[in-house]
Amino acid sequence: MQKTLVIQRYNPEQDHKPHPQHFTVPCDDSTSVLDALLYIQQQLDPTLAFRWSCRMAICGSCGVMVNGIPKLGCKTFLRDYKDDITVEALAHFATEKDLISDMSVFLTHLQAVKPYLINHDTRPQPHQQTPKQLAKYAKFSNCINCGLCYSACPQFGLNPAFLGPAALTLAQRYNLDSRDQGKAQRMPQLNGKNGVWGCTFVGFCSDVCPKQLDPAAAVNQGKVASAADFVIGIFKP
Amino acid sequence: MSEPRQVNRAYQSQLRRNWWLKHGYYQRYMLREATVLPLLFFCGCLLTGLYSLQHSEQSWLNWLAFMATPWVIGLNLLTFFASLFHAKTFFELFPRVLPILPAPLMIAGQWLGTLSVALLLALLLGGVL
Amino acid sequence: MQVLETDIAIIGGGGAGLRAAIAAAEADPACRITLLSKVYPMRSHTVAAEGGAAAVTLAQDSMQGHFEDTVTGGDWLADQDVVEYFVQHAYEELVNLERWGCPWSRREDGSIQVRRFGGMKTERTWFAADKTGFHILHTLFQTSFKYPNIQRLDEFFVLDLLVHEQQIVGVLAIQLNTGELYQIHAKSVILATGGAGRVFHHNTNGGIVTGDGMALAYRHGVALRDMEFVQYHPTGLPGSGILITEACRGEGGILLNRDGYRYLQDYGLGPQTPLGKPENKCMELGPRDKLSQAFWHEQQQGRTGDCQGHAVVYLDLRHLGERHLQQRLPFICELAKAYVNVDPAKALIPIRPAVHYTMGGILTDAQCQTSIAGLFAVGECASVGLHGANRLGSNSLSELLVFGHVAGKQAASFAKTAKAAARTEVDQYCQQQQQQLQAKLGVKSADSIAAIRHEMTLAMEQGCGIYRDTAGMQQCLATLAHLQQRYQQVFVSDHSKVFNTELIQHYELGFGLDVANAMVSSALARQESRGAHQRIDEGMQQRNDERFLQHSLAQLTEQGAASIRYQPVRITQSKPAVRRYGAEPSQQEQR
Amino acid sequence: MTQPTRSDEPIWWALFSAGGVCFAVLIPGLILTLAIAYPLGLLPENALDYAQIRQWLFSDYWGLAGLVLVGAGLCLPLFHAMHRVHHGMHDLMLRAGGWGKVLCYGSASLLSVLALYFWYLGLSAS
Repeated sequence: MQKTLVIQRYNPEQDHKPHPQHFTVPCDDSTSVLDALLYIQQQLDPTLAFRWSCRMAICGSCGVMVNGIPKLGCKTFLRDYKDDITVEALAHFATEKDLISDMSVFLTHLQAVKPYLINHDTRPQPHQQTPKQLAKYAKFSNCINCGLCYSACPQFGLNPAFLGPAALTLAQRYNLDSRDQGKAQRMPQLNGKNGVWGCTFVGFCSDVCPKQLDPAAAVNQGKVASAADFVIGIFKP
Repeated sequence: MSEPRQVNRAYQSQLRRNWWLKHGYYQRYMLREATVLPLLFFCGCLLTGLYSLQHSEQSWLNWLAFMATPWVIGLNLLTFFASLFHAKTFFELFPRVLPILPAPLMIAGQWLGTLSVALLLALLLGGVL
Repeated sequence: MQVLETDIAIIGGGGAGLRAAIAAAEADPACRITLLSKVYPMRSHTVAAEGGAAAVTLAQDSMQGHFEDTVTGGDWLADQDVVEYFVQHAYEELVNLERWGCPWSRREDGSIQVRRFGGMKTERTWFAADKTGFHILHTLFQTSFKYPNIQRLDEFFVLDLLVHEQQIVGVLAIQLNTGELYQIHAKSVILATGGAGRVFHHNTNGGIVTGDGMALAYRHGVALRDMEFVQYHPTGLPGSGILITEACRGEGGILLNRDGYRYLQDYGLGPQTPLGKPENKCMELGPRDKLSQAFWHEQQQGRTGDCQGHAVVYLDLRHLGERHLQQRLPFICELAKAYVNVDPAKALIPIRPAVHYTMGGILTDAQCQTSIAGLFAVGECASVGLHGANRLGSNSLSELLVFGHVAGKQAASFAKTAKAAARTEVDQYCQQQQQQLQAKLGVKSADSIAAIRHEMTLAMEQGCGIYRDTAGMQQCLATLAHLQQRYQQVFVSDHSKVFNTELIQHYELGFGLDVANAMVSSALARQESRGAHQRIDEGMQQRNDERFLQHSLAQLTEQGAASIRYQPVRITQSKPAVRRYGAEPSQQEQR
Repeated sequence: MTQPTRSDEPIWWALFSAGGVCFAVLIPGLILTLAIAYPLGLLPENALDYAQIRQWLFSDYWGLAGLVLVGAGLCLPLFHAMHRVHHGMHDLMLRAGGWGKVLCYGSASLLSVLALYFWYLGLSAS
């Protein structure tokens, strides 16, 4: 079996904007988009640039747009597409080359929400945490930082300063952790217009999330928290 | 801390005003947001109704006649469907924002609320209660 | 060429590199730490570790127990003082991670849950569902944000170490998104670049696991130790090699051949344990080397099944039930569904051994210091002496924490006393390297980096696999020499500066070829069978403590070959004995 | 990193959410009865009797039912609607700056006050 991939190529040293290039690749039932890209790079055009590593949907490197929808290349299979398949760099991020996006804004947003456990107790023992307490945040701790949700989020597209689904989910993950005492330090970022309030619950982020961790829910739970924080703020000097 | 990256002429595409036409999911989102347009019409109806009611019997009757004109009924039918579509999306979002009970239970409970209100109003105005 | 000054440069942003960075930052808040990684740190291959991390936790367990399992598992080739240090510090490191937010799986009362693992005599493996490596890596990465003295250089690829008179002075790196070269001057450098599994065709490793750090040190005269010991994980998916964690068997999964028979009982791991009642160190919970070897024998005797042209055996998890699987092994369910279209609650998962881990690596002392002053190595790229001839599952995640901590602290204290290097000679060297880089660029030829790499991986699989013989390894060495020649002739056709991934692959292939050579040369010289190194040559099928109770040291010669010497193993309390699994150990203990 | 200023969005979001509940729970029933069933003659002729409705909304229990109707049927849905209009303008890249917000929430407030005023007039006349 063969299929055609239409790849949006962009070389910043030559091009002003991306342009499509067609490649025909052999495939079977198990061929992923990543496999196809590797075939192209190894057999047809070694200059094709893309990121990848684990090829098992856990490292989060290979996010691309497949027919306009953000996907992990390694977990998207050619068998699921009838016609030509368009592959382009993730939407809403700047494209550095071919399928490689500039993820630095994503990293900056991630760091802004203090995504680490803040706890003032320094005893060298493990905290107690029941499975029930763990379950409260466990889902939100599964984010692989692939950035697909940012490509799905029109609010991030319209306003790149919006912290975005993954960062806000991570903030919520720590806020919900029974071991954490850092919520007060994280809330100011969430309370701003580029925090949880930049979201209008489009919900597409949750649809494209390869780990089904429902970032939209996390962000909107953050709205409840931020609203509560607002009320508390009124009564506190 | 990470080093600020020097980006060499990275290509940044800009969203255009019609971005939401590009994908079914975004269209559905816009449709959800647009449910408030017929809602505004119905709010207008209610407001004028309220004005009429406090004003005089004649203006109340005029309002009732206005409500019975075909285009008004048509628009309100649209509003009715908009309100149901809104209800569906809203009810489904609610358990994700406030996960208190299992989602199907919460969704069913909310529909039950909508149904009861409609039934109650119908019974009240139908003179049964 | 840009020049950056720092105190400590850490190469690699995986578990070991991040742990070292945090340790250094805590040891000396005034010290500037630069963390270079060829990928964003959370992409590092630590992310793919699934099963767990070992530390003595339960009341019935003991340091002695963990020590014995590790030494026995490593077929007595581990340095026992290192193992002692390791087992004593593993617990506090796992607690550290807990206190940084790692979502460890819990018992009902809120304490840490531990699971069974291969080759361990009791439950001592901490886990976070079946994504332990993922959670460890992300916890470390996110925790590193707390330290303002950790400066990250994401997507910087290190081309060379800068060494002056046997002292490290920094690294030369290329920034991937600009193509700009950076001289990064550092007083200490920590290599934490991970393993080299990608030199084999069928492996569980990510595409980035190309042996870079091993080759970097090797080329500067640092010995690579015990490189012949390459672990085959018994359960990888056919074709892709995607890892199916040992925790599946820890939870009670069983292995079947094509006749539905639990073949492990025929290989000294029996008797058969009842379904759903796994016993430590028996049957499916034997060590990885034994299990992979059993597969080889089954395949020789035609008792393996077929999955798209690959010989396979089957992992049966059905009796664990949907709910338990979703709770304990959700990622495995996801992987099986996506990549072999199997629902583990309903059907058998086809699996086969795949190269997983390099026990050997850059020779270091127990403080992670290499033979170059100021150069440290830690994690899979290093050989600190913990794993011997075969690593036990769940020891490597603990290793990178325990020794990442050591390396970070050592590097910080070294950086305090070290003097800054002489600039001019380093400058000249870097200019030379830049010219060499330019010389790699050329026209597209019939031969390609991809083709050479492909042949290398096949040669390694064939000549240096689960079972090895002299002729096969000699053939493999010859092939590697030939490939090395072809490599010298092949050019990079992409001339662009921004994300020239072809150029990076060119370097990675060069690194891989050197590492592969060291592996085969070490394997050929070891004329015995021990742990993961199994010979089928006459007279070499047994362990030979008289001649080979020694570490091998591979050193790069002027001609590009590897010369092999040996170094004694440090034995403190456990004298070499027979490795016993299956029913035998419990009988031993009864006696 | 500078700390962002606190957004006033919680106020509008709270009103939006409350209005959303009304829109989903109360409005369908209201439309069904007032705007569909009655005009189509599916309810008794005297269902919307002037005196009866006035009594319900302006007299019984101090006009509480009227107040509820005004609040849940008008004010909150108005804020709900204008909140979505406000964000919709952003989605459609109609950048009205601060004026868009004033216009949206201002009109919702104005109409709400008007509705309450009508109810008050009814109340005082009864």
